[in-house]
Amino acid sequence: MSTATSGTEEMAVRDVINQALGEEMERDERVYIQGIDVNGRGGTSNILKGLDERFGDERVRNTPISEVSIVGSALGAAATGMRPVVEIMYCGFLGVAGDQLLNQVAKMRYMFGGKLDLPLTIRTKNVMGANAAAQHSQALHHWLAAIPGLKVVCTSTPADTKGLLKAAVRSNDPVMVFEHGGVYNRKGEVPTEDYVYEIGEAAVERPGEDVTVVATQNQLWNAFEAADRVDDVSVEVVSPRTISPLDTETIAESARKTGRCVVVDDTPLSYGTQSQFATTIYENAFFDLDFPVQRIGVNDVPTPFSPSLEDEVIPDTDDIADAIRKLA
Amino acid sequence: MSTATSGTEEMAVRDVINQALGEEMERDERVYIQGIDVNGRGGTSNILKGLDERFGDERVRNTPISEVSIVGSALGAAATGMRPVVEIMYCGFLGVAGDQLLNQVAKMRYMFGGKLDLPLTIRTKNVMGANAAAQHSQALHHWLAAIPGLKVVCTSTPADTKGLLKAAVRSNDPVMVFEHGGVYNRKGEVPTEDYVYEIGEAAVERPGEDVTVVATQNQLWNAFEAADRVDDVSVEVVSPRTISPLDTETIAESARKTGRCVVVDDTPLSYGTQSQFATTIYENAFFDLDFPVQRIGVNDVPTPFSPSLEDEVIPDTDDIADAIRKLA
Amino acid sequence: MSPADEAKREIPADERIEMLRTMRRIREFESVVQNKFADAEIPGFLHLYIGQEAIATGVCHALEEKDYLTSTHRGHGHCIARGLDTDRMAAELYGKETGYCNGKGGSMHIADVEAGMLGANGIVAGGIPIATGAALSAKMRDTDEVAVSFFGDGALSEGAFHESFNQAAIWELPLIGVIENNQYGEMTGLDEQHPPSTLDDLTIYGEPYGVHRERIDGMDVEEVYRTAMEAVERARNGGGPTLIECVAYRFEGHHEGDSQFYRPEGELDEWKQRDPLLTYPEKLVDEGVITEAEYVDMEEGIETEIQEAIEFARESPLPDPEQAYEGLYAEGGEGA
Amino acid sequence: MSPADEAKREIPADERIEMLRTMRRIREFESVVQNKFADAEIPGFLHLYIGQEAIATGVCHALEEKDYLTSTHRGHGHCIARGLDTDRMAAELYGKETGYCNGKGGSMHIADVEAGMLGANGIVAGGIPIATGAALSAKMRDTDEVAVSFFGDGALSEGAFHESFNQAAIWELPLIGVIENNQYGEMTGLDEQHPPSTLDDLTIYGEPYGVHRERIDGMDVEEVYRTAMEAVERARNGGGPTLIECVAYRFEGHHEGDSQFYRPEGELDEWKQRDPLLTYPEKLVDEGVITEAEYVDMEEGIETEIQEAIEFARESPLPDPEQAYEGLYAEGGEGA
Ligand SMILES: Cc1ncc(C[n+]2csc(CCOP(=O)(O)OP(=O)(O)O)c2C)c(N)n1
Ligand SMILES: Cc1ncc(C[n+]2csc(CCOP(=O)(O)OP(=O)(O)O)c2C)c(N)n1
Ligand SMILES: [Mg+2]
Ligand SMILES: [Mg+2]
Repeated sequence: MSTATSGTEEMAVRDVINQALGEEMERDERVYIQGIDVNGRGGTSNILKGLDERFGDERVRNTPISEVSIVGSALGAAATGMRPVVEIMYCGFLGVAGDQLLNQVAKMRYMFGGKLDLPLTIRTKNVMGANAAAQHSQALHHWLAAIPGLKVVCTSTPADTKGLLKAAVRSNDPVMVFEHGGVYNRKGEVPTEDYVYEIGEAAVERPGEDVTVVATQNQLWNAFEAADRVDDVSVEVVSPRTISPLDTETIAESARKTGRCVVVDDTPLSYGTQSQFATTIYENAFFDLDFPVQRIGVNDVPTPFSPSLEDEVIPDTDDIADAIRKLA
Repeated sequence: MSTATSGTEEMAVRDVINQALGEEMERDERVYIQGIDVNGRGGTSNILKGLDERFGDERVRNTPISEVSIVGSALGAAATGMRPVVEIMYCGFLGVAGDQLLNQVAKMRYMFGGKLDLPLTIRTKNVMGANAAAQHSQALHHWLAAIPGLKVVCTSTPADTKGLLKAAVRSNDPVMVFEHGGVYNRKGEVPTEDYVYEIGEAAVERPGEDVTVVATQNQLWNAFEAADRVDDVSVEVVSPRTISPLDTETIAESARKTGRCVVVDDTPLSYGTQSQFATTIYENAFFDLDFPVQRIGVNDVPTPFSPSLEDEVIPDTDDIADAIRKLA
Repeated sequence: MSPADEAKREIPADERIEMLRTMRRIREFESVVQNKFADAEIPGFLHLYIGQEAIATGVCHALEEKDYLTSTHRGHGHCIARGLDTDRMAAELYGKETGYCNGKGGSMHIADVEAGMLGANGIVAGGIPIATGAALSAKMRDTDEVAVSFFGDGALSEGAFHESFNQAAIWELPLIGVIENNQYGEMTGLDEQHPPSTLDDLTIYGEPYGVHRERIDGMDVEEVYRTAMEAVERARNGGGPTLIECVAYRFEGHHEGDSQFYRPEGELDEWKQRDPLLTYPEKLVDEGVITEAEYVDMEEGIETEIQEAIEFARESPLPDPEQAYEGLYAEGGEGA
Repeated sequence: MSPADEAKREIPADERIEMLRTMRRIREFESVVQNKFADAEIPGFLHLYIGQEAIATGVCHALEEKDYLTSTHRGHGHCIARGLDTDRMAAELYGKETGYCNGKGGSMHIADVEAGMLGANGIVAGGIPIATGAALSAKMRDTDEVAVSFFGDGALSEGAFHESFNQAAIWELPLIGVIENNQYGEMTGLDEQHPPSTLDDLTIYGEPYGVHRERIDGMDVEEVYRTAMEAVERARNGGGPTLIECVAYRFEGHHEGDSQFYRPEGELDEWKQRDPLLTYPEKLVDEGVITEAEYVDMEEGIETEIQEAIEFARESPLPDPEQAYEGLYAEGGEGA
């Protein structure tokens, strides 16, 4: 991607999603949206507001409350000439469509000998820190990434939201797009030109020399803050962007340079993304590492409701800063 | 557990399951079985044969083909005084019951403030190497272990099958018992006395000095074979037994001793158990490791049908032996 | 008394007053927590039951202590009607240690298993299989307990409803499904979420299973009670599952914060004419069951109760952060 | 011709012969692969369609090239009836590179998307949502394509069936559900898996959705064809979904290796009286549509075809192991 000739504009993540989907729907009439309350309400976070009027009820389709059929029918539509963009309101509802995700969406192309394209985008959101309690407050990108056949991206900044969401919609493979409720109102500069980010490419969001922090979504913003705070340490912040397939090389390169790494994410410490990030680092930078990788995440409990408890379990800027200091 | 005074008897894994469940049903009349074709056929692998006649149709209940309701109704029964043992025929069907597993079974106790017991056992089987193709040929214990609130055990040998299955049935927490189709006919000595293995305890199945191999289920048997084969290297074989919560200490202790580790499992290399095992080792034996941990698993594809392809993707004894030699 | 007689019996005055009180307590609780939520005292989401009080009240009045229920994201009414204490409920909404779930659950997960209340549920239709299991357990343990599952019109589109009722019908379980048809699933009307064939009578969703079906006025607490009573007696006596549609209306937004853009003009006002907290006190006063003054007294008592409940919640401590790591698994136990 | 006329029309002799041929080809294919499986030439699982040939044949004969179908674990009949080549099918069963899925899918996942065949499916009811999506796509792309989903009686207990038909009914999609009632789900009879209310007519499972419903003899290929034809024409013309129950019987085990302990004595023999490959050739001979000699010729031709298909499969190479890592994702493509 080149943004050399392009201007930028400051936008919030939520507006970027609306704009990007609108542009993709204009670009290709096979692109349409289906999900609960996407029409009228504009989706669960009102992000799709106005797309119904622009594109009509056929292309912004309200479904019944039927996640199996929402996902499965989108798959069937993707297999036969459409390019659906599904909204699953909260990632916690993905379980209802568990079989369609695990056995149909993820495996169809492979089982059939690679003989069809499945241009299917499934948008959903991680929510943590909104006192939404265990079922609504989850981060589940690790759970979907554990299924071969699903590409999984995590959007974090306004600019990557545009590049990744557009890439997902244009991809001929099923892509799970995990947004995060905690970054919808984050603002940043977004190139005005049309662009996509390659699915499978991580980015060094902020270069540094002493410690690498690999972070996603709201933890990426916390990582920026932590990096500012520990101003005596030069911190390199890496955003994986795509969780599956993971960009091993970009992460490992940073790790080899700094020899000290923190990985932070909202998933559980056991079988969460952190263990995969850490393994990637250990394997590819083993002889350059000075210390074990510091993993920060949720310590293997569902998300409790009470603010005092939820604050305890979700990683924050302090946790990241402490880990950086411990290594530096 | 003490087996000092107890004799042993040679049994196949499949017979151990039948025996253990029969004993638990005799021991406690609240224990009952529900699932597809459990009555008559004796479950998908005919393992439950005869329990219907011993305990009647009420306690060996055939359900309709309704995994949501099979799991969900067992949860409701567990919450109100029964101790259900559910059979999900193939682990690939767990996705159908995705929500009940992710949001109900795993979270109920915690969300409710820890105020109820949920003595629920869910038996299912990993199947790999049976040319059963992508949907029937899966290993998914990593997928369930990624959900805090589910205890997950993997049975491998006749003796651990008895100890772990009985522990699951007697546990007051939901326990996912992953059996493996590839070990059902494996035989071994089983203590005749009544015993349970602690959920959360790994075991050194075979002590050694030079290289640690952490392996589950059919890969545990392959690991034994590989260890025999590389007879110039002293191999320590560790069986995690419980995948969640993982027994960090037993695994790390072995790693600290040998400084060289192989971890092998039927799950995918990305976000599979291997990354969690490896991370555990790196973190707890960092300064004792001579080389990176060798991870062996499925290289991030669904399981293909054709024997030539399936043989390629599933780890085997050669892969383990090669990894051991590489390290030794 | 046969079930039919039982259902037809004159409802004694004290029970009628009790039902009025329950409805009034729900209304008061909901109105007050609505304010406290607006004041940002209550964190998270809030789905209010205002307008639907007659349903929870009528159904729960037909239950005995030994029975079970499962609820939804809109669960406060079911809790109060089931007899849960408003102070511990309020404390739970405030995320306090003294709440029913020690602050771990919040509004969407209040439960009191001791009271047979198997939880609110944040997943649409998520509680139906659980209630089915309670009904199964009741039967297997050879009791005459019954299980009631409350759910919205929207839940009828989820596979979980169908799998559960199919299974309950095969096994003839003592399961009662209460469809609370409040005309909307979130911000979308019934007609976009259900085929035309269902709109006149949502219990048709239970037709395949051969379960007993009743469609009633969900704003008439006595009709709800009588219908539930029949269903409960039938279930207790081995007569199998029932599906009841209670036609009602949600007076507040789907959740607090909902702009309610989707309501046709006048619809809300029209339904409010039938507000059970308008019509039922009037009826009981008219019929001389209670005097106006007694009702005012009752209301005052309830206002005090709820005020005290809020005070209790406010003054209770937040849970100690370390408690976040407790309660996931049972302590001890063989093989635990 | 109106749909009703179309369905009532005399079926031309050549079409009747064609249907006979299709059924006979399915039977031959299944019988031969049954043997090859017993000889351990074919790996994995094998679920045979023997006894149900009239269903796939009659339904697929009513379809056009542009239409779609989804199938089940018992999918060979649907493939053949849809026009897939038996050699590439056999090769797929053998796990060979020349198979429809290059050996990646096997019996339970044969697909030929080019032919609108969206796959066998190892998950009970797993294909129904996919067919619903094909029907949606047909409608959104403004075509008159229709989608047929074949599934067993057992699939009616899965939530996926309900969610799909509910959605298809709301959206009036050109979806046709074909219930193949073969009296069993695995080793368990219908009456243990479905409530009594459904046993006389499984299409009652579609009653809530207001879809068209037909219950027919699944061993009579012409009845199947006529009924399917009506449903297809209706769907093409915007008349929405249909659910057809085809009553039939599975002559072989659930899968090869099944001991069939569960069959009541005599049941199989009784059903075999109605074997479409007994009755239909007889009928066509009786009616002078085909002579016995012609039928013998036809059979010989089919035997040769299937023998050659097996030879093709046997002689085809196994896929190169490295191919295991191909085909998961699309190559290239923007943002791929
Ligand atoms: C599986 C699932 N999908 C979607 C949601 C989001 N959601 C919460 S409440 C609701 C509407 C439910 O409608 P209804 O069942 O009629 O209950 P009501 O809110 O009207 O009481 C939806 C879609 C959810 N909680 N769970
Ligand atoms: C979700 C799921 N649960 C269970 C199974 C195991 N299974 C395979 S076929 C079958 C029976 C299906 O019965 P039916 O739908 O009547 O089809 P039939 O086999 O009779 O053709 C079952 C239970 C499965 N494949 N998928
Ligand atoms: Mg509603
Ligand atoms: Mg069947």
